[in-house]
Formats: sequence, C-alpha cells, structure tokens
Amino acid sequence: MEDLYREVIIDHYKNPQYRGKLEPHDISFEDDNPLCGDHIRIDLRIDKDSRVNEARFDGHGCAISQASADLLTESIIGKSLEEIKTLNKQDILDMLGIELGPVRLKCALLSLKVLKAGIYGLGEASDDLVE
Amino acid sequence: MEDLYREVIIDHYKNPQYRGKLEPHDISFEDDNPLCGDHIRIDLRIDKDSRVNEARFDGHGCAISQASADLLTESIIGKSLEEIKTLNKQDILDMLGIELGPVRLKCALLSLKVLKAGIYGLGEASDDLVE
Amino acid sequence: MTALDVKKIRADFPILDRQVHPGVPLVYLDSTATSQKPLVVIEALNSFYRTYNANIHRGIHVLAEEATAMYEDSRVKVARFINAPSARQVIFTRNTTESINLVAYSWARANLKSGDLIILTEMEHHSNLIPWHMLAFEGGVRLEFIPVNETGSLDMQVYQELLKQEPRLVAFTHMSNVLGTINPAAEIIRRAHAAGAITLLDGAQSVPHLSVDVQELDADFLVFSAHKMLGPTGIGALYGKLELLENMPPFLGGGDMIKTVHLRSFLPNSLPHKFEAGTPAISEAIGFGSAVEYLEGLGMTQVEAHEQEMIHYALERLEEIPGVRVYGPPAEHKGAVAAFTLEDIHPHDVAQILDRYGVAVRAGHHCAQPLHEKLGIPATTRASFYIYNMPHEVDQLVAGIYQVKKMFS
Amino acid sequence: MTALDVKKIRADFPILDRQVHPGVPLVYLDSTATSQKPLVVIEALNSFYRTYNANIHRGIHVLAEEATAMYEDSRVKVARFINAPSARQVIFTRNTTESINLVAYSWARANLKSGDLIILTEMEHHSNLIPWHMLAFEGGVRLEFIPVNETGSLDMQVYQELLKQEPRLVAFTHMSNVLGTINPAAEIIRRAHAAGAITLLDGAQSVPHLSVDVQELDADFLVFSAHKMLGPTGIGALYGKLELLENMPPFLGGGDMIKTVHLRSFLPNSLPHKFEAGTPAISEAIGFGSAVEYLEGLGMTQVEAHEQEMIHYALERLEEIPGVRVYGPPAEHKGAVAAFTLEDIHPHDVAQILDRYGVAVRAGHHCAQPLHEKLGIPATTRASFYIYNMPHEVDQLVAGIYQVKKMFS
Ligand SMILES: Cc1ncc(COP(=O)(O)O)c(C=O)c1O
Ligand SMILES: Cc1ncc(COP(=O)(O)O)c(C=O)c1O
Repeated sequence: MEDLYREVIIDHYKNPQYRGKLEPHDISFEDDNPLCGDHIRIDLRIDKDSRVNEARFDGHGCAISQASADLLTESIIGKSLEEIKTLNKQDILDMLGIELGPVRLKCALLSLKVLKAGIYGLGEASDDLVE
Repeated sequence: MEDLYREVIIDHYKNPQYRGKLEPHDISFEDDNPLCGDHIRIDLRIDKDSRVNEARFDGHGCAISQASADLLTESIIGKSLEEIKTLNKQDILDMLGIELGPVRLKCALLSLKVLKAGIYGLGEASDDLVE
Repeated sequence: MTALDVKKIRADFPILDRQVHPGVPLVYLDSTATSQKPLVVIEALNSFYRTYNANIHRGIHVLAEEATAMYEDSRVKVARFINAPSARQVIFTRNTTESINLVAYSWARANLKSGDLIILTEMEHHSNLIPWHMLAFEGGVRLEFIPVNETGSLDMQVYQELLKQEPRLVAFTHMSNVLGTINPAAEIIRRAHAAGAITLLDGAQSVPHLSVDVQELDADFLVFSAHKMLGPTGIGALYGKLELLENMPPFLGGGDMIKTVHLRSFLPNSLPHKFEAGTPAISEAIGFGSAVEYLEGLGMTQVEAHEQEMIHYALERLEEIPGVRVYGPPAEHKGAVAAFTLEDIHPHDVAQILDRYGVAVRAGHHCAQPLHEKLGIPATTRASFYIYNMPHEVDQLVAGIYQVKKMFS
Repeated sequence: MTALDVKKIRADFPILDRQVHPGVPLVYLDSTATSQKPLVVIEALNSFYRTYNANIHRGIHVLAEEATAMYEDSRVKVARFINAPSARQVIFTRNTTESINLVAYSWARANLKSGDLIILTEMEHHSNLIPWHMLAFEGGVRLEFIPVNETGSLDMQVYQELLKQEPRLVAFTHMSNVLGTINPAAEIIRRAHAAGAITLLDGAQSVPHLSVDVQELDADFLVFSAHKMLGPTGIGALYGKLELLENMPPFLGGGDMIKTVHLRSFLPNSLPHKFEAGTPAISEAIGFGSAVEYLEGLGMTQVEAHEQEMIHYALERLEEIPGVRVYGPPAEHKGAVAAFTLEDIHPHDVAQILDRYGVAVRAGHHCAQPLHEKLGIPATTRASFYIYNMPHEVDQLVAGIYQVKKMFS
C-alpha cells in the first residue's frame, strides 16, 4: 500500500501545516471538484515584487485533495506569480510521489487549478490550467 | 431462381387481369409503401349481400406488390366482406407461393392492407391489419 | 423455487477471471453503475459483426434481412421481459437518460404549459432531474419533490398533499441507486392516476433486479438501460402506453422515423420507428435481447431472492464495523445496494484503498447529489451486488474496510 | 503512394468469408448503408467486455480507470482523424442523425428566430432535412434549397443568389449517398462565411472515404457515423468550433453532463461532457477509435485512390449494359457509389434477384426521397464500394444484372 498512500499524504492530510484563511488577502479563489464534493479555497498575500509571502488553504475532501493543497501551499511561499504560473500536473505528482488514475488526478489537481484561476483572475477554474 | 420469382408472379406482374379503376365504386382506398414508393389503389363494388361483385386495383411498384395485388383482387371477387376481413399474411404468401424477407413482405402485403383499410373504413392503413 | 447456481453463473462471465493487480483477483461490487456481461451477450455482438452485420429496415439482401429480423426480435424479447402489451410500445434509446429526455422533449413539451406541476422525489438520479430542470427553466413548469424520510423511504403523506395540486406527471425511481429503497410503485402510480396525472417510472435499477410488469404496475412510461442488466452499452428502452406514444410528436428527426419525405414536409412513421431516427444501435439491441433472455433463463424471482440474501449478509457484516454507517432502509425493503460512510474518511480514499485489494466499489454522489445534500454528506462509498456475487466477496469488502481504518487511524 | 493491398485487407474482415446462400459467397456492395468491420474493431469490443468493462468518469477502481482512459483516448483518435484542434470539440453521439438533431435542438433553437433562413440542398439525406423541417414547423425558420443540376452537382449560381437573403446556417452533405457527388465543401463554406452564415457539413459519406480536415475546410460543425467507417453501430460524432459549442445550451439532461446539481437547479459540465448525458456508448466509442486507427493505417489518400479505381471500373461496366442508367456525375467527380435504374424494372426486384447471386445492394430511395422526386423516379438500385471491394465483384454485379434482364424480358 505504500505506493498509494505514502506516509507523507496521510501526514499532510491529518496535520496540515497551511490550513486556514487570510484576512485580508490579495488573492483568494475557491472551487469544487463536482465529482466528489471536494472543496478548496486558497488565499494569498503578495508582496510588491509579486511574490507570495503568505498562503493558506481551506476546504474539505479526500486525503489526496487536502494533502496536495497543503503541499502546494507550502511550496509556493516565496515564489513569484510568474513561477507559479508554470507549475503543472507533474509538479503535483512529484510532491505526492504517487501515480494516480484520471479521477483521483482531479482530486490532486484541484488546488493547483484553484491557485492558478486565482492568479490569472479568472471567473472559473478550468481543467486546461493544469494540463 | 424459380423459388423466388415464380412464373406466376412475373406473369401477373406483366399481364395483370384486374388492373383498372371502377367508377362508380362502393369502396375505394389507396396507400403507399413508403420504403419504395409502391402504390396500390383498390376499388370495389359490393352487392346487397355484402359480397364483392367487382374489383379492380391500380398503382405501380415492384413485381411482388403488383402481382400480389392482381392475385388478391382476383381472389376476392364473390367473397363477402366478412370473409375478406379474415384474410391474412399467410393467404397472400400462399397465393404467391414463395418465402419473403421482412422488406419484401411489406410489398406483398400492401394490397391486403389497402383492401382491409377500405373495408373497415379506416383513415389509415396500418400494418396491424395484416399480421 | 431453486436458488441461483452462482458458481455456474460466474463461469459465464469472463471478466470475473481477471486479476486487477498482480495476484489480486477482481471483486466486482459496482453493478449498480454497470453490470458485467455474460459470454452469450458478448458472443451475440461478435456473431452479428462476423456473420450478418448490415443496416436494417430498408435492406433486401440476406444480411439486411437477418439483421432486421434479429433487431426486431430483440424488441419482442425486451417487451416480453417487462410484459408490455405489444413490442411496438418499446422504443430503443441509448440509455435511461435518453429515454427520459425523449419524454421530456416530446410528451412534456407538447402537453405541459407554464404553471403545470411535475412531482419528483428527493432520491432521483440526475437523469430524472435535469430534463425536468431544463423544462422548468424554459417552459415554466413547476417541480415539487416527495421528501425522503429518516428510514430512506418516501413520505407518502406529503405525496398525498402534493397530489391535491393536480400534477400532470409523477416521475420517480422504482429503486434508489444509493439507498436501495424499493419504492411502492404500484401505489404511487395508482394515486397519481386518481389525481389525473400520468407517471414515468425510472426502472434503471429495478428492471435489472426485480420482476417488473408494466401492466400490473399500470405504468405510463418505464425507462431502463441495457448496460445495467447484462446487456451492452449504447442501448436502453422507453416503454409507453400506446395512446401516449401514438399522440406524441417525434423527437429526433431523420432516416427511418419517417413515412414519406418531401423537400419541405414529412409524415412521421408508425410506432416504434417514429422515435428511432437514423441508423439505430443494431448490435446493441441484439445484445440487449440476448441479455434479457439470459435473465429470463435464471428467473427474476430467483434473481431477487439471491440479491436479498446478499444484501442481508452485507448489511449484517458492514454494520458490525465500528464507524461504518449504511444509508437506506433495512435489507428486507431494499435492493442489493449498500452505500455507506466510514468515520470521516472520504469515500474516494476508501474506494481507492479497496481497489488495491481488488474490491471495485463506487465513491461519490452517484449522480444523486440532492439526495446527498439531504443526507448532509458530500459522498458515500457504494457496494452493490448482482447475480454473480457471492458472500465471500462481502468478506473481502469487510476486510478491505478494516485496512482503510488501520491506515487512517 | 502505395496502392491498397485489398487481398490483405479482405482477410481482416471475417464476414467476407460468408456464404449468403448455399455455395454463394457474399459480394458486399452496400457499404454506403453500413460498412463491414475489421477483426481489430470486433476484438476491441470483445476485449472491453471481457477484461475491463466498467462505467466511466466517476470510477476509481482499475476497471473504471481503464475504461475511462480508453474512452477518452478514442475521442483523441477521432479528433486527430478529422484534424480537430482539440479532442473536447468532439462530442460522441449515436450517429450522424443525432449529431444533426443536437445542433438543431441546441444551437438552432437558441440562436434562430422566426423568419431566419437555413440553406439546404436538394440532395440531402432525410437526416439533414427532418430536423430542419421540425424547426421550420415549430419555430418558423425558413428553408431554401440549392438545386441539383443535370450533372448531379449543386447549382452554385442559385446558391450565390440565396446567400443574398442572409442565411444563418448552410447545412449540406459533403458527399451524396445516392449520386456520389462530392460537393465543393471548402468553397460552399467560404461563401457561407462571407455571407455571415455558419455551416454544418454532413460528413456521413465523406469522412469514411476521403481525408476530411475540419481546419482546412473551416467547417463550423461536422457530423458523421462510426458504422459507415468500419466502426460499431451506436456511435457517431459531432465536431464543432469551440466558441459555438461553448455557447450552446445543453441538449440532453442527465448524469455526467453536469457540474453540480441541486434539487431545483444545475450547472452544466464543461466540454465535451456537457453534451454527453448518461452512461455513454462506451464500448462503441472504443471500437470507433480502433476503426479510425485502422483507416489511418491504410492512409486516407490510398483509400480515396482505391475507390476512384473501383468507381471508374464500375461505371464503365454498368454503362455498357443496355437499359442501365447511372445517376450522378462522372467517376472522377464522385465517390464510390453507383445508383442506377434498369429499364422499368423496380429496384426492389433488381436487388432481390441480385441477392440470389450473393450480390448485396440497396434498393429504394436511400433516405433521399426529395432527390428521387427531383430525378422523377421512385427508387434506384445502389451499389457502393469500400476498401475491401475488388473489380471482380463489379463483374458479379454486372452478371447479376444480366440475369435480372433475362427474367423480366
Ligand atoms: C449523407 C448521409 N447523411 C446522413 C446519414 C445518416 O446516418 P446515420 O443513419 O448513421 O445517422 C447517412 C447515412 O445513411 C448519409 O448517407
Ligand atoms: C436510478 C437511476 N436512474 C437513471 C440512471 C441513468 O442511467 P444511464 O446512465 O444508463 O442513462 C441510473 C444509472 O446510473 C440510475 O441508477
């Protein structure tokens, strides 16, 4: 089972480091995975060099979606918005360290989709953002 | 090939004995086979005992539809309307003396359908009439 | 009544030999989503494509005649399976969903006007909700819902109240695909008729698992899918009372559904062809016929009895696991569907870990999001059983659930 | 360019070994109605049902993941086959007919108003007529028709005139299923766009037989059926430009086409799922993917070249028979379809006698009754050719026709 739910996933799911909300924030976006009701919101504070200096996620859902959100949130602190725009599917899979089928991939990528939609200032989070 | 287009069919097709119209008539009905454009009209004169004393068919179409119409028209002269109501698919097949697939069956049964719809005074000729 | 010989049945389903991971055999507990197919159905498709594939209805050559005869013969088999008075009351569609849409587009748009009421239930599958949502949005019909009560059954008292508003249609599921509830269809239909409404019975879950007799139930419309009852994908059916179907305008326009066509006008064909536009799902219809024949061979009473055994055992085993909560009525009032939650572990996680043990279950809202909203949960894990399932598979499910618990503890 | 190795191809089609009457092998000249299927397609269905049958999109277990991946992979293959910019512009439907109805119900009903003009042609298949008849009848749109001239091609001058009336849609067949005419699609589309209209290209006959590139043609909608291009029954496709599809309201409502559902409202899913309600034709989509792969393996240029050879030879042989009249343009301007009359012998009789010699042809109006009205005949006999046909089969057709003549002489 180690290949599927590595300890890191269960860990970040049970003890997320970056769960919470930021008020005020510069960027905030939220969306669901309609398939399973997973929900993720991400709040960012941006400094004047367009770098993320604080980030939090909130929401609920499966271990994969919540652990990825925590891992992603952790990874973007200090990064510029331009750098974040280049993050993709593979980056998330690398953080999780597992292979995922199409349905679970959606869980894993929900937080990245939300993050990018927020940064691009989109009205809707589209799957195209995380191809 | 004899089994398929027996001489009787080609004969009745090429030299129909009962092709024509009756004016005046007591009963007249016409209909198409929409699949192929076959068209049959049947005119009847009925005597006071409700027997057919004159009958003619008109129309155009394939050998099977026209030959059956001629054979059917021939066979009903002298019959009572009640007797005609009992005619069915098998009677037509017996006259033709061949086996037919579902599409050709419709050609073969068109005249019977028209005849029965006329006798029953229906607005439309339905396949149910010739089951 | 002889019980099902499940071992023998299993030998008819090639997929059950499959290992889904190295050394891990398949335990298929997802028949509510789609059933597996017996060899005889697979071979029906095979033999169609290998020996008599042709387009139907308009062909004179041997292949076309054979294909037409088999296609129409399947209609007769399906009609007999639900005891329809005549085969032309069975329209082939893609699935339950298309069948419901056909009624919504053709019957409802021709017969309902703004303000007219349609009664649905809170336990409907999305397929029996969205077509009516669209109609409400576009044409102003009103929708009311029979509530689901604590025990997972419909509140018949509220139904009785709703009937006073003179609904035109009552559309409801015969068996819930989540709760497993078998609704009192005959009674619901009887009351609807007394109130002057017609009824649409969603048989997607009942026709595969129970004996459903449209004449006994007096259903006006019945809809179901082949793929949930051993048949191929891509084919379903709409049964309707003759007078209703005869008076409905066509839905899809095209080849075969016409009697005659001119440049600017056409005459629709007679039933059932009026509603089957274009080249139909020919091989699929033939496979459907073969599937219902297989079920008839087993006997639907026997199928029901086996499923009752399975669900009794499954609920007994599941309910002894701490943290498991199964939704829906007790075993004797439901079909072989067990949707459950396990502590606050997300069903996606449960399903994925079960999969590692070969146990195939579904996780999510099962296309019944409003029902889950009502239950106050976003998703459930659902195990469902059919003719080929055995008690030891329940044991494997239970063992898997204990593994999940261990991992998340 | 290497020619097709037809002998080798024939070995891929099990049905071609069949004897339709004792001692009489099949000569299948009815591919315009539906094509035969290569082993690889039959095996794709087989292997789906035997090893990974599951419902898609919502499943987490291995079977569901495999089925989903293969289903979506087929979409990618079909998209590539017509050079669609992206796979989500390919919607799976039952057939060409449903694809056209989808556009008529969703795009047209949302975008056209009473008095708006749709241009069609006199050579359309019923599937590209009735949906617009229904719209004209119900919503008052106007229909005008590009006439077919003596040589079996469209009168482009009349088209030019009609364009002055500012049509909203030009819907036309790429290749006539009776005359074989290959219409100048790029030019018709270019002119339609110049006049502010969008276009629907009926590719039911062109996509199986020609290389069709939606970007090169700049088609707004393209519709086609798998069963005419080596694929299974029960599946077809609608291609559309992204902006059009994005802005169209849903057509069928149900599972899978939604993002979220509440008791009284729903949000539609994104493309392509928005238009695929309910359990789709899963095995059929997978078979479709395998069919286009087979065609790609042969090369569509090679397919075209082979069919040109076949139709040249067929017309040469047919036209030397006294009393035969073939309809449509000369071989170099048409696909491999020869519809003919033989003296005043009814096509049904011709087809049935040919069948006795194993020659499978179609007889009737071929779902193009208005075209036959224009030609002044109720029906034709149609022989059509595909990748597995050989010149000696034309000879058998010709020999059969002489037998018919003898019988009726
Ligand atoms: C030109 C054309 N359009 C549409 C169709 C309809 O195709 P289908 O019956 O697969 O919907 C056909 C096939 O008969 C055709 O030849
Ligand atoms: C109760 C119920 N209704 C409708 C459907 C929809 O069936 P299909 O997806 O075959 O159209 C289902 C299956 O998921 C169901 O369980």
